[in-house]
Amino acid sequence: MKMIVAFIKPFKLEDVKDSLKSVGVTGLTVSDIRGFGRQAGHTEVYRGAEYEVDFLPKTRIDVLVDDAMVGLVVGAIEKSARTGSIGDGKIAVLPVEDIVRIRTGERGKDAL
Amino acid sequence: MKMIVAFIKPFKLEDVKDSLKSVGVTGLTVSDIRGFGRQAGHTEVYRGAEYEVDFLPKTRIDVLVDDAMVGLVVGAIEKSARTGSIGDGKIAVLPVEDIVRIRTGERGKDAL
Amino acid sequence: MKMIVAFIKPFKLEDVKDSLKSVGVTGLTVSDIRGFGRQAGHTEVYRGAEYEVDFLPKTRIDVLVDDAMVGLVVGAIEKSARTGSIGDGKIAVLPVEDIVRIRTGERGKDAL
Amino acid sequence: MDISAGDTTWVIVSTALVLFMTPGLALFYGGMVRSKSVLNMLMMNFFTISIVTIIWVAVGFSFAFGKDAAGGFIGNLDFAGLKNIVGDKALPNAATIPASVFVAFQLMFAIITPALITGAIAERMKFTAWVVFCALWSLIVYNLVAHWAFAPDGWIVKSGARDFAGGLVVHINAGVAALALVLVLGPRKGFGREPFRPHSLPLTLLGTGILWFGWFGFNAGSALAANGLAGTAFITTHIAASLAALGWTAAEWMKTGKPTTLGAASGAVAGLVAITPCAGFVGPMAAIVIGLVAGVLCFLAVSLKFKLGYDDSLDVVGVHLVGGIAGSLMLGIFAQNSINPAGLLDGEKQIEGLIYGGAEFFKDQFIAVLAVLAFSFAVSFLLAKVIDAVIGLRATEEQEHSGLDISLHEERAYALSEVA
Amino acid sequence: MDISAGDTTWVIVSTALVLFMTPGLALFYGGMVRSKSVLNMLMMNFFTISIVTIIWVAVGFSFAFGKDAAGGFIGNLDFAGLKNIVGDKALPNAATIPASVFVAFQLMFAIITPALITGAIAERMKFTAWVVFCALWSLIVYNLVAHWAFAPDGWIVKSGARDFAGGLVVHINAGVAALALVLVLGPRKGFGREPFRPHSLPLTLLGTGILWFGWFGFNAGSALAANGLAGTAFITTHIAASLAALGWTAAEWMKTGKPTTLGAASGAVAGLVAITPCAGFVGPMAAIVIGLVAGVLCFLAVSLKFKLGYDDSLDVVGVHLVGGIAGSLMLGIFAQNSINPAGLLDGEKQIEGLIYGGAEFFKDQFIAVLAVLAFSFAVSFLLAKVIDAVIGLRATEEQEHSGLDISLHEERAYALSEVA
Amino acid sequence: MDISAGDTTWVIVSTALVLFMTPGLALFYGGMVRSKSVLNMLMMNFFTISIVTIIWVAVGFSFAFGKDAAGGFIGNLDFAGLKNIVGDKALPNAATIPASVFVAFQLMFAIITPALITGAIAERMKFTAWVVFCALWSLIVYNLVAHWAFAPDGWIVKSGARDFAGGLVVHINAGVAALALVLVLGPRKGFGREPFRPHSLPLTLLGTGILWFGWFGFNAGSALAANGLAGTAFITTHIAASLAALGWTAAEWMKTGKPTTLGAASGAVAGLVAITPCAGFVGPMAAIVIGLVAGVLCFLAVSLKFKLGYDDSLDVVGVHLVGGIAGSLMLGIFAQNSINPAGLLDGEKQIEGLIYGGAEFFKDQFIAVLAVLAFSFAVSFLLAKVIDAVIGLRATEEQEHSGLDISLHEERAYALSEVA
Ligand SMILES: Nc1ncnc2c1ncn2[C@@H]1O[C@H](COP(=O)(O)OP(=O)(O)O)[C@@H](O)[C@H]1O
Ligand SMILES: Nc1ncnc2c1ncn2[C@@H]1O[C@H](COP(=O)(O)OP(=O)(O)O)[C@@H](O)[C@H]1O
Ligand SMILES: Nc1ncnc2c1ncn2[C@@H]1O[C@H](COP(=O)(O)OP(=O)(O)O)[C@@H](O)[C@H]1O
Repeated sequence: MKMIVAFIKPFKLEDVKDSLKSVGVTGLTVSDIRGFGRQAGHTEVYRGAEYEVDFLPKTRIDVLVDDAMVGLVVGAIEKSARTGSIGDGKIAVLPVEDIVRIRTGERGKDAL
Repeated sequence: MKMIVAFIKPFKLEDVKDSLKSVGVTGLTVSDIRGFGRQAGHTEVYRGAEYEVDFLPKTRIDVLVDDAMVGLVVGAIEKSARTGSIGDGKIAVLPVEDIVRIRTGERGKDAL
Repeated sequence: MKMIVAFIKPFKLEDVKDSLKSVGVTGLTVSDIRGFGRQAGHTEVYRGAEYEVDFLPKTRIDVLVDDAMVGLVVGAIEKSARTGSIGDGKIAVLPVEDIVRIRTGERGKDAL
Repeated sequence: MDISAGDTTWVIVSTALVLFMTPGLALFYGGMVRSKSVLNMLMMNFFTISIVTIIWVAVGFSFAFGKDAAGGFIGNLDFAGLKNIVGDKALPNAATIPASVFVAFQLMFAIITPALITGAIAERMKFTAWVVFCALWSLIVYNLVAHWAFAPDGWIVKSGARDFAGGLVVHINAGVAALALVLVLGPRKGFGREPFRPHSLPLTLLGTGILWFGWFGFNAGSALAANGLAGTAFITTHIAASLAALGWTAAEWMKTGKPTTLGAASGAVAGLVAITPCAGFVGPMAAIVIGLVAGVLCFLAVSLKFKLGYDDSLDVVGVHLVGGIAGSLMLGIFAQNSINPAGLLDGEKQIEGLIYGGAEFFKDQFIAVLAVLAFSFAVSFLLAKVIDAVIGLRATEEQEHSGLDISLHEERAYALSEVA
Repeated sequence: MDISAGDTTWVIVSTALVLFMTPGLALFYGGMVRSKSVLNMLMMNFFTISIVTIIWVAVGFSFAFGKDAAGGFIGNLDFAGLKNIVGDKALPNAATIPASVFVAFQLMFAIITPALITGAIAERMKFTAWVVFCALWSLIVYNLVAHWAFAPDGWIVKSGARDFAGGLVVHINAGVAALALVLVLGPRKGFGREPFRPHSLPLTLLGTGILWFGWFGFNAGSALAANGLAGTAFITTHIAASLAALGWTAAEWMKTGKPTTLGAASGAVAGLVAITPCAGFVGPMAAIVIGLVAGVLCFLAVSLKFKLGYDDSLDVVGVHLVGGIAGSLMLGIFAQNSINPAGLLDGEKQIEGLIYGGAEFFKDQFIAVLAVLAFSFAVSFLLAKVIDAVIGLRATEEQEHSGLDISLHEERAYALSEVA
Repeated sequence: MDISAGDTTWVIVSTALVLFMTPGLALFYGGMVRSKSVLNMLMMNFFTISIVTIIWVAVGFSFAFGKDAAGGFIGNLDFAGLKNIVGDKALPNAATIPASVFVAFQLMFAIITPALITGAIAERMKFTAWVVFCALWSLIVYNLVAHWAFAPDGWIVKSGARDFAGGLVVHINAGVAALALVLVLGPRKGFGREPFRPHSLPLTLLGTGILWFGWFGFNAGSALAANGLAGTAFITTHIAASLAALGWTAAEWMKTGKPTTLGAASGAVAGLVAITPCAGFVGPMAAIVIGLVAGVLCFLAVSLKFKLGYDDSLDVVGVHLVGGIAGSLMLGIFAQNSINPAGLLDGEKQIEGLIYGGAEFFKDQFIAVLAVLAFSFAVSFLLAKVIDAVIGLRATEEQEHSGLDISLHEERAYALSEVA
């Protein structure tokens, strides 16, 4: 099993969610993050003084998946989150040793 | 060492924390997330129009533990976070290669 | 490749970011978390009643790096996040199996 | 007497100020609840405006200020449907302002009184149950007590006791009703164990500011004219609020080592409550004492709920009931006839407090307090029991967990994240 | 007649209250947009104050209230640069208050009217385009319509139709202009698919409270004196707001099963809008009907935008246009000469609504509504088209995605996290 | 002269409006600090109300408005403990309103002046140190300067200089004290390197709205009567605020390419500050100039702190000191005797600005500005030094890092997460 962690542009979340649903993902978790990367931050003005703000608002998605699904899921995120412009973000695939469904105590694949 | 990641119902956090303390966990990290899963989202009404809101407020817990503790910790979360109704969430166990305590530079088990 | 996850004191973020930039890190992701640990929580007073608040505001940093960079990055965080007083936080190194840059579809090291 | 444009303006403005207190109160309370039930709190308050307004127009004003129908207990129906209140005519007890302005001014008091109760029942009461309770309570508790103590032919006024701007009618009345209601409703899940911390203290402080501002209309407006009495009521109101904030904060500073903003805010409100019955009958020095006593006393009173085990969520009992009683009794101690000669309606009894030799007046105040306590508690408790039996007072455990906003109103207060 | 200190005070206070409505409106709207564009919404409103003020001082007041220059259509330039308004002199149509107070009071109406439009164009309009539109619209739409219906020699007043406090001049005028503008501007990305949920309903409720409070100055202040008429306007205003909140909420409760705070807030505003033209011409019972009708009608009207496909973001059309038309026509139904004898300027026609036999008056109202609709729509549409052609009305897609706050103002509304 | 109900109402309402400004200011400032110290900011402001009120009642009013005790420098103790102010009697310098109303009105000025200072010391000052500073400063700085420039027998008034509503007494006085205090206090950790971004600009904009609204009471209320002068002061106040918002925003638009909401808000406040001394002595055209100059000038002034290295956190110096000086000197340029004939107390000197040939009057203004600058700076600096030596002015580094809310008040402003 894997945990797929993606950092994406916030306004792409709906698209990514729809696309993940369509490949059969039944659950995912989302959080608000700020990202620093190649995409230039923006300038903010405060009291006439300008400041470079390095961090941009981004969205993090964590999806637990069975090994068999990894390619599909990564592909789905890739396609639906892409705008082609800088700052689209990254997807990382992390190994997972076990998963438990709290409600039932099911483990591994069955927990998904 | 492992990192145990759990997605739980927000109002269960206090219980989970107490139960983790009681099995000897000395540290953990919590964040606000939104989850999508089998638990039906809710409807929200805005200006007379209804919208399905897929994401529900959930809480994420990250606990770094020594290998020996994994079973105990997973069990503690499982028990204390369970309500038995849909949406109770998941626990994932991720491998960790190293841990550092920033204050002292201790590594591995000692860092916990 | 690895994902380096660090829990640090919020006011240290700027220092850590600068120090990571200086060792060549080109991207990172930040989020607001609350941490429970050895550092005593604080008391809050509400309506004359006192409550122990266990959780303290902390900051989480996730950095995806190439294996070659791990030592450098962990060291940079360690140094820049350290105040020497309790509550400085932890760094964990997690294995990563693959990374994708969404914009280009590049994989692995090239995605960084 | 003719209509005075100056007096009319002052009472119209005061009316607007008192209306503004209800949103102010909603924010004051709203900031103190958890973010998952703040909209329910706001909604209970805003809805109270609508409910009470329709009742007031129909019969409420007439019950309260109609010619006495039975022993100083209730007014007759002469003004039902607000018959005959439009135009330049005045009513006898507010002889220099148009009747419509007096009706509107008193309506705002009728609105804010049940709104005060909402603080006690936060985060767990069914919205429908509140609507029903609020309507019935306004109809048969508020209107009657207002008649007793505000109408010139009400029994409390005739007894010689006084209530300048609502110590009995508003604060004791609402405070004891809140107590009755929470006894039936029961505590929130986790009461006494979890802190239930305020989700936004800046909102609460904003509400405090609006309340303080509006309270000038409440108290100084109750002079019903723009004159020295209004000036006195204004300045005693301000002094008591300031000193009570000081008193509360000092007390908690001593006890816990830290002065809190919530303490300062609560103290100010406690002072405003306590000075309400007194504002037009006492001078600045008495206002200092009243403020300080109210601040310290209410600070001590809010911890009672933990000891006695009733969940008065945002301390309506600790602040309004205790503050209202303290104020009404301190009026019995500090009132001075010379400050408000017109306060004397019948030439029989002097309005002189205990320290000026007015033992009689103090006794009258005491009796009035007891009467309002008993009546309001009994009827409120009964109403709560009946509503509980018929439709249920309380949200389900599931709804309480999810928060009342999403479960009762299908709304969320905040969407600060940029995603859904 | 001499200057009356009482009347002067009432109109000065009303002026301050109406000014306060614009920040109130900004918060009301600001709470409803997404957090990435709330500052832009606040900025459009605050800037409108500055823009309209300078125009008003230069020529606006003179266009609106100067001696009629051409067939009741526009005032002359006698007051350009606010010549001759300082001091204790009064103007003929507000004989008991200093001219400067009347100028300031009317200025606040001139400000809030274009500010109302901003709700329709939320989250996508170029800030510069708004500045230009607002200036031109104020100059050639607002000032003229104000002359028609507020100045004693305006053609609408002379025709026999009436607008007590701005049903035609403010609400229909702004509402139909909003419609014209969004037709040219086009919908937000995602309109009809994403909910665009309000980012802070407590902010919106705070705004509602301020609006309700300020509206007493708007409507009761329009009596221009502190008398029974002001009292009538005050209480009808309050009743209509309360009942409309009830009506809207009841309608949605029936339709969706849940009463919402946004519904209560929107309903209150709808009631305030509808009573605006009527406040000083009807009694409490008519106010109940007007409020209820407005609440239900506007609730139904706001869903139209989804059916017809124009993105009136925060329902300026559904609330102000529909509510304004409803109010102006209900004035034609419920007006009673006896309530406002001075409303009759020329001794020719009676101001009696349809149910009191005033078919003529109803017709006059109807014509006035149509005239304002046609004129304001046409000129607003044209203005929008021209500005779009010259400098472009709309922010880029990229700016819309990132939010207008950061892209147009280089600011972020909130920094709640402790880190950058 | 008799008490006028109209005038009394206007001044009572103004008093309430000016009181409301302090919570408004608290929110204006509170929105600009980081979320970890917002409660401390609110608390410093609310506490100032309590502290100043008790001092005012004790001796403050008497120092300021008691019969002159020594060369126009300080009042005597005739009114200590507010002796003899209750009832329908008026004081000679406000002959148509009850003394209690005048006392309350002036109290609100005494409150907001030290409150203004809190913006400069945000996020790092010990709360106890503020309490002590505020009390002493109110006692020996504010009360004296108020006597000089507001009491008819104060030396500044007698010198021929004028301060309509507090350019000298409020803004220069607070602004220069803020400068003195931050010089002793030192900058926040990270000053000049980190942006310290405002944690909630909507809060700041709300505060701006309340300030603008309340300022009408401040300036137009200072006419102490409801007449043409009040009308003039009202409209000049509004015009200056509007134009200064425009001026500031235009300047930053040119410099940085983006107009900000904080710029518009700060500009409005700068305009309100600058018009304060002038409001009742100038006409609308002068108000335009005063507003524009203040907006641009204060915009330029706020960047000084980065160059000169003092951490005036929320720009009290840049806005109130610079705006206050600009306003007081522009009064010397634009004042017109004809606008405020009653402004002339002794028949000796004309109040005519430079452009009307009043070189003498300009010189008097200049001297008054210098005197207030010198006195207030010196005493404030001394007070700061003494308090620093005795109890320490500054929170510890640890407390500053954690935020003053949790470390000094054991509270957190927000709990938006659903968990602890
Ligand atoms: N090495 C990294 N570790 C963690 N997160 C990263 C890393 N690099 C980029 N990110 C995340 O991805 C986002 C986009 O990255 P960026 O370099 O701006 O553009 P792109 O993904 O198009 O190369 C960043 O804002 C950050 O959240
Ligand atoms: N595959 C998944 N990956 C990541 N998070 C998930 C996944 N499935 C569920 N979750 C998280 O667990 C929560 C509960 O899941 P849900 O399917 O609703 O109920 P249950 O856990 O009872 O099966 C979700 O809201 C989401 O946060
Ligand atoms: N076992 C753990 N798992 C996850 N996070 C931890 C763990 N222990 C500590 N942390 C995080 O690190 C922070 C600091 O830990 P703490 O024990 O207080 O001090 P120190 O790091 O100096 O030993 C905590 O607030 C928490 O966020």
